[in-house]
Amino acid sequence: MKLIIATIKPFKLEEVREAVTAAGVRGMMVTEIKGFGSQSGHTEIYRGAEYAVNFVPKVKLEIVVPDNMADQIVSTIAATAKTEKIGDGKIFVLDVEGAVRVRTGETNDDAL
Amino acid sequence: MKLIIATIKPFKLEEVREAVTAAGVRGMMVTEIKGFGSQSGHTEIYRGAEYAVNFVPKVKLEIVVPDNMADQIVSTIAATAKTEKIGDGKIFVLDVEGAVRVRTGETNDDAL
Amino acid sequence: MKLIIATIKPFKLEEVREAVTAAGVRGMMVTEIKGFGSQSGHTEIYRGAEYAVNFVPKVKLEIVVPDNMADQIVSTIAATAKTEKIGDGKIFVLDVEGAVRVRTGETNDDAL
Amino acid sequence: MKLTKLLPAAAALTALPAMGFAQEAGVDAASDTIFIFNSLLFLIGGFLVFWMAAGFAMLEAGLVRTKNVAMQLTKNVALFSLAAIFYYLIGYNLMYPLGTWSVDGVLSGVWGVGVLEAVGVARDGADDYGYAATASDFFFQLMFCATTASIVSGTLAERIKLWPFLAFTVVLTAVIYPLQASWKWGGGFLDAAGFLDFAGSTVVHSVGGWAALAGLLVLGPRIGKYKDGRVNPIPGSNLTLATLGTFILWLGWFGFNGASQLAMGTVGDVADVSRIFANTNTAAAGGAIAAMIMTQLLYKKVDLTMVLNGALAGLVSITAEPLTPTLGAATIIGAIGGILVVITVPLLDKLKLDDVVGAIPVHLVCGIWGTIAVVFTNGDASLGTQLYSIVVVGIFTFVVSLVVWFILKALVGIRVSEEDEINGLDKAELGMEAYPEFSKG
Amino acid sequence: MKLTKLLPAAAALTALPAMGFAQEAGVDAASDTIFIFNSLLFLIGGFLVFWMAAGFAMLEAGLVRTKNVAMQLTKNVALFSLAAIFYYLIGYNLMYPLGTWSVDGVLSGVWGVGVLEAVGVARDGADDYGYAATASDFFFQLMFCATTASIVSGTLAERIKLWPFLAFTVVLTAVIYPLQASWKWGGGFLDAAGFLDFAGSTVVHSVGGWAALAGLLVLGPRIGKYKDGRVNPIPGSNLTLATLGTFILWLGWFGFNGASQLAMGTVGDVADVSRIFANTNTAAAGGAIAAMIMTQLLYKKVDLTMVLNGALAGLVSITAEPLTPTLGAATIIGAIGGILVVITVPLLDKLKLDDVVGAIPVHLVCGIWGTIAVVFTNGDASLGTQLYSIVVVGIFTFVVSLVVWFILKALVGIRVSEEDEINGLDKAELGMEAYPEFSKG
Amino acid sequence: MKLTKLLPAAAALTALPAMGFAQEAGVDAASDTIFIFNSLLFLIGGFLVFWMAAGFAMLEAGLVRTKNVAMQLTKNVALFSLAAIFYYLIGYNLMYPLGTWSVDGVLSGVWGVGVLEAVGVARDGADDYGYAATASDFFFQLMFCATTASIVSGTLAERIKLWPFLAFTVVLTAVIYPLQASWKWGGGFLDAAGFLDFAGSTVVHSVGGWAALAGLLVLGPRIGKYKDGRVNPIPGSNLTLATLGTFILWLGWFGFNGASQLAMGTVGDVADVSRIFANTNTAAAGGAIAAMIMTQLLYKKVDLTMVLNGALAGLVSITAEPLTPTLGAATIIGAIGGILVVITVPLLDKLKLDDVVGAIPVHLVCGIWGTIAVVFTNGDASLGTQLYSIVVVGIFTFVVSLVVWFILKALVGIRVSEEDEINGLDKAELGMEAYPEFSKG
Ligand SMILES: Nc1ncnc2c1ncn2[C@@H]1O[C@H](COP(=O)(O)OP(=O)(O)O)[C@@H](O)[C@H]1O
Ligand SMILES: Nc1ncnc2c1ncn2[C@@H]1O[C@H](COP(=O)(O)OP(=O)(O)O)[C@@H](O)[C@H]1O
Ligand SMILES: Nc1ncnc2c1ncn2[C@@H]1O[C@H](COP(=O)(O)OP(=O)(O)O)[C@@H](O)[C@H]1O
Repeated sequence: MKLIIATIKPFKLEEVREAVTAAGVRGMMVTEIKGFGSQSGHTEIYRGAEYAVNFVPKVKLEIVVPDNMADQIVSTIAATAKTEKIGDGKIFVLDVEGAVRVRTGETNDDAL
Repeated sequence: MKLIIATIKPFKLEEVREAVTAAGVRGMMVTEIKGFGSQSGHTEIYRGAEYAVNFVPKVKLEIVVPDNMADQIVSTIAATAKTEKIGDGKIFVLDVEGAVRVRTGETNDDAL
Repeated sequence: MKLIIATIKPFKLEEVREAVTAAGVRGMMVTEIKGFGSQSGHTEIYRGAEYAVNFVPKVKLEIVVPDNMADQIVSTIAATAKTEKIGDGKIFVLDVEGAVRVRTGETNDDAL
Repeated sequence: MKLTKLLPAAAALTALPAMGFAQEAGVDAASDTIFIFNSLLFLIGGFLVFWMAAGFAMLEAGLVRTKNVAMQLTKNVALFSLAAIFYYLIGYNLMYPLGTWSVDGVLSGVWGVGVLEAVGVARDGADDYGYAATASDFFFQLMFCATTASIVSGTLAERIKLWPFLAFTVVLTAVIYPLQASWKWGGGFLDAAGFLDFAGSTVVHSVGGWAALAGLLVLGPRIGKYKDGRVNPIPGSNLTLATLGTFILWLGWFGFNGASQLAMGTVGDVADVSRIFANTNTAAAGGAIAAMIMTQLLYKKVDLTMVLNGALAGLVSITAEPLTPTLGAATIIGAIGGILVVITVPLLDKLKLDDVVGAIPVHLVCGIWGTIAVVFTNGDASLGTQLYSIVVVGIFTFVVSLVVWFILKALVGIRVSEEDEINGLDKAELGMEAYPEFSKG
Repeated sequence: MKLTKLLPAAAALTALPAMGFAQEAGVDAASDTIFIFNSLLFLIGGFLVFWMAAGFAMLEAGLVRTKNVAMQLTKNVALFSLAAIFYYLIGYNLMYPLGTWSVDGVLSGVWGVGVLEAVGVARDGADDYGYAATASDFFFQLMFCATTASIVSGTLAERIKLWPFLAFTVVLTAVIYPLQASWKWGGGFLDAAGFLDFAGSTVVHSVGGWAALAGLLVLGPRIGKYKDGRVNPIPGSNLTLATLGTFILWLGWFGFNGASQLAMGTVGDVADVSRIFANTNTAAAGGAIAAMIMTQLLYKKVDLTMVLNGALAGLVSITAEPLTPTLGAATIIGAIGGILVVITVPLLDKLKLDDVVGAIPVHLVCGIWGTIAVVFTNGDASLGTQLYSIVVVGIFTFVVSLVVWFILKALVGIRVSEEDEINGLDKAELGMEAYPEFSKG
Repeated sequence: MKLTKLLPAAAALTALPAMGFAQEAGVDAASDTIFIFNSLLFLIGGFLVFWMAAGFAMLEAGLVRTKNVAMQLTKNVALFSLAAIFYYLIGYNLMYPLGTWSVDGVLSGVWGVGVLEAVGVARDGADDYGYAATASDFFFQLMFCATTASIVSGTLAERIKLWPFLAFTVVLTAVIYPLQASWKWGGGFLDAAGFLDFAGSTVVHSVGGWAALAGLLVLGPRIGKYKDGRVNPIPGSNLTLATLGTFILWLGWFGFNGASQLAMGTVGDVADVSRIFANTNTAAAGGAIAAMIMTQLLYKKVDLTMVLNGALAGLVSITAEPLTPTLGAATIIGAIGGILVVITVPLLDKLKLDDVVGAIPVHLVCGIWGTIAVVFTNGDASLGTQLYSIVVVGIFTFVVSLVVWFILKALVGIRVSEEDEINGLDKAELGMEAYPEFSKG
């Protein structure tokens, strides 16, 4: 199994969820995060003092999928989350050694 | 070392923490997340309009343990978090290549 | 590529961000988490009843870097986040199999 | 208000002979007392209605998404401040010609800023000794003008640009509101026609509603509200604030309706003010309970935002006539308002009219209902005149507002860019977040 | 209130001859002025006590967990609205028989809805010309009834079902509160016995507390509050709201106690109202500071929630007699209230009585204390009568409430399912969250 | 206040003969009415100014970081309570010697706690029948004292220890504030010199500002605010609360300025109170709009926190003379206040003076500006006397405060440890968080 970690723009969440669901994903974990990347770096003014805004709100998806689905899901996310503006996000893939569904005790691909 | 990622029902957090602590875990990272899975899919009504509630509040635990503890901790979590109702959560295991304790610089198993 | 997961004290975030940026990191994901570890365990009193405070606010950084940068970034974080007081945090390193930059479709090291 | 600000003076004076002591020189301590009580009523009423500005701010801040909260707050502080300044500069005299018309019954002939009585004014120097201190009247009337502007900001939230919105506020508070208000409360042609609108279901609330509706048509719905033929609810970020805002408005409404009696220096007047307080309260309660029961019946769950809207609907509904109904009638008038809101909110959505806080159902629909309901409890009211006045005020306000919105749209644009709307107005237009903290560290 | 609503009228009338001019026809402008001042006092007092409804809502919203906030707000809006309607339908006349008893001194003989004076009523037509406008009295009294109901909602928060809770509210506001209140403020047998309870430490606050306690016994503690013989604190979600709520209540209390003088049309009355304002304020301050010092001494840390409870405890403690104490005595009476709260809160936990917001320590315990404390500063009070009345009112309210709670439990159940409680009432019963946003995107 | 609390009595008495009926025995119903109206003015003004305590609490809770919110709330409740108690114990008689000086015009000769009139006092027993009930005056004056203390807490937030802060509050409210206030409002040497400060731009606001500035110099900036020669903004956690706080303060200010007329029992007085309400409102509006335009021009974005500060700046600026300006002049005086704030906030940062909520720009800078501005609209004012008084009060308050802060620093330390500051005062000093929830579960 693979863990796909995708950080995307928050307003793309619903669209991406629908797309990966259509592509066969049955679950995911979603976290509100702050992203730092090339998108950052503009300055704001607060009470007369300038400061740099380094972090941008993003959403992080963590999806575990069977090995054979990984590539397809990565491309689905990449295609759906793209706006072609800076800050669209990244997708990372990690190897997962084991999985358990708490409710049933099923393991690995069955647990997904 | 292994990274155990467990997503559980929020009200089970304290129980699971106690169980894994009893089983030898000495630390963890806890994150509030929204889960998507088979549990979802009911509709709500807001100001007269129906809408689907796709995400359910969950808690995500990330625990790094020495290789030899991994299985036991996974089963401890699985046993403790179980309510046998849909949405109990998942546990994933990933391989960790290195660990450092910031305070002392200790590494790997010593860092946990 | 490697995924560096670092949990640090919240007030160290800005300093660590500056240090790793200076060391060549161009992006990261930051999450507010609660940490459990040896730092915990003091008791508080609320409306006359004692209770244990088990969780401490921490910040979690997730940084994906090319393999050859990993060690240096780990030591940079370790050096910068250190206060030598309990609870300074941990750094974990995991292997990453693939990466995609959503905006451009670039992959792996180019995506970082 | 009962009639125009001039008439109660006359009423008070004619009431004087009934009092049990001589009236040498025409004035005496007792009439001083009336003057003081009336002025005090305006001051208390005025600060209560001022407080409604905070109520709108909290209600709206609670019903928009977090990313637009700071902007919504900014708009609410700014619109109140602009209303204060422009009602002073133009509106007050436009609204109260005191008989000096340039177009009879339609357009005031008094131009220029509001002028208060001299410091330490005596009986003889008072502008209207039989009424109340001018400054107390100005203070009170100003708050009504600001209320009208507050209504608009909620409907158009989350996508309108700051400065064009404020430009509209200036036109609304300097011209649109005072001009149409002069037709009734300034003693103009609607007043002459026998139109009854005690505290402004039409003059204030539906006017705010019409102006909001015109803006809404020009502005369009928020991105994502209506997608693929479905309504996607966009829940407000903070229902505690929305509830606080509703309680604040409810409190302020005692001043809004109560002080619109314009007098409390006689037994009859203070008893009437008291009736109004009791009726206003029970109408709000009726509206809240009706909305609660309705949502339970229709949706099997109570909808708090509808209950809050229901309370406000009850308040708007009783505003045109808070004096003559019995407690029971007032409760029912309010309850019907609450039902109307529960029905109208989804109806507007069907029409793809995206009113963020429900201001149109509450202020426009119930404003109209309340104005009509006068005929059920006040024998002086004629349904024809009420309808005629609703239509006249509605057409005027809607058309002029529409023109102003179109001009603003043509000149500078009134809507933020899609990207700014997605990122939130707080970041895009203010560079400031309402709840900016990331890490509690 | 000082006595019953009838008596001040008499007091005012007897005061009139002292005034320096003739009294032909028995009435004159000066007595008009008294009528107006008294009515105005009720209106101001009434809107201040209305504002307490918002205070309870904010306090409770701040002291429950996020997952129950929207429900707590819903309950607070609904209970106030129901109180308004049922006090009108039944309660008002049940509470004020005006001498017409069906069981002498115990049960009113006047049945039917509250009826206000006619519009524009004149001296002769006034229900009680020596007192105040009926509507002003109704408006003010209604708010006390609603306050009683507000007290209950906090104690039972986070696990009671919405509709059964509201059903109890109806019984409480239509019957329980007005019936026992008639014994004192309606001129019933407790009043005849010489019971003194100026603004309702017993009649309002302890009644709310007893009703809450009865409900608590039937309902049980929240899941997880008492586990393995230990108390697990469940911190409130938002102490800013709790503080705001406390300030609102503090403000409202000036109306609660001050207007319970029931008159301000004479030098003596207005000076008394002023005393009451000053004493009420200083009692709250005493309660807050005492709680602050106590928690610092006992726990080495100040506990903000206790300081807030302490201020409210001071307010409840002074409510039975805010007039006669000196400023110093009032401060001490309030401070003892603050100390009582700090002691009672953990005591209740020992008894596994899970009172979410501390309403029982604040309203019941300090309500009793305040009623007893009357004897220290008011020579007319007898300890025996005070205790007797506390017991009578307590037993009546507690037993009737218990019966009602049991009936509700038997009929429909009063507690949500374990799963609903864990998921939060907002999701389970309303399908709506107070702070629903996930991603700020 | 207009003059001292003694003088309006005289003014009222001299006004009486003008009334159209006999004055046997020197007193009559009409003068009763004046007494009642004046007392009522203090009660209404007093509860409005009380409400400002909630405003400061919300404003400050909104402008500090989450980790210090519970502490800021605790300080605000505690400082108000302490002010109430110590003003009663010492301050009131220190401030109002009523002619009995131990050092003439400088130090009161009356020591001891505040004493109210007897219960049910009659004309003859009244302390000052020509003025108002003593308790109403005490209640009102106390609120001003508490306001002064509230100002200090905002500036020093997020790093000062709880108990030393409260110790300073005791000195400020028991001695510093009342002593200097006696020089003007107690009829002391500044009053004799012709100093004019109607409601306390200097006596209240700049005194709070000077005390805060002294504390700030001893305390130093928050960790991280000034780093490497740069200013690092530390955004407040909740701008909705800050906005709510501002609206509350704005509302309270009608009482603050309006009731400082000290009388409303005559046509002239009530008309003056009305002028004051209208002017106070328009000055706030002017301040808000000026700050909005300024930040748009300077920074190309509107800064909500500056708009809020601007409204408060307008209020402080008009406080020294809210009566004599025309509406236009009041708007301009307020607007200049708003501009001053926008200029001064970054200026303080240049000096590394880390004023968390902007209390020094708002209360000190605009307090001085407002005191000077009196000369533009009040012919009785002399620029020299105004400046002289500003300097005298400023030096006294600043020096004494500095000494007290240094003593506290030497004795117990006034600043929390670096670690506690980083972790937040809530956890370190209270062991309690304002928003403690982690998981909504
Ligand atoms: N493929 C997946 N990858 C990551 N997390 C998942 C995945 N599937 C489910 N989850 C997480 O597990 C939670 C429970 O899953 P769900 O399918 O609802 O119930 P159950 O595990 O009982 O079948 C989800 O809310 C989500 O947080
Ligand atoms: N085994 C672990 N797995 C994951 N995170 C851990 C683990 N142990 C500790 N942590 C994280 O590191 C933080 C610091 O650890 P702690 O044991 O408190 O202090 P120290 O690292 O100084 O010994 C914890 O708050 C937690 O977030
Ligand atoms: N090296 C990295 N490791 C982890 N997350 C990253 C990394 N670089 C970027 N990110 C995440 O991706 C987001 C988008 O990256 P950014 O560089 O801003 O834009 P783009 O991907 O369009 O070049 C960031 O906000 C951050 O959340």
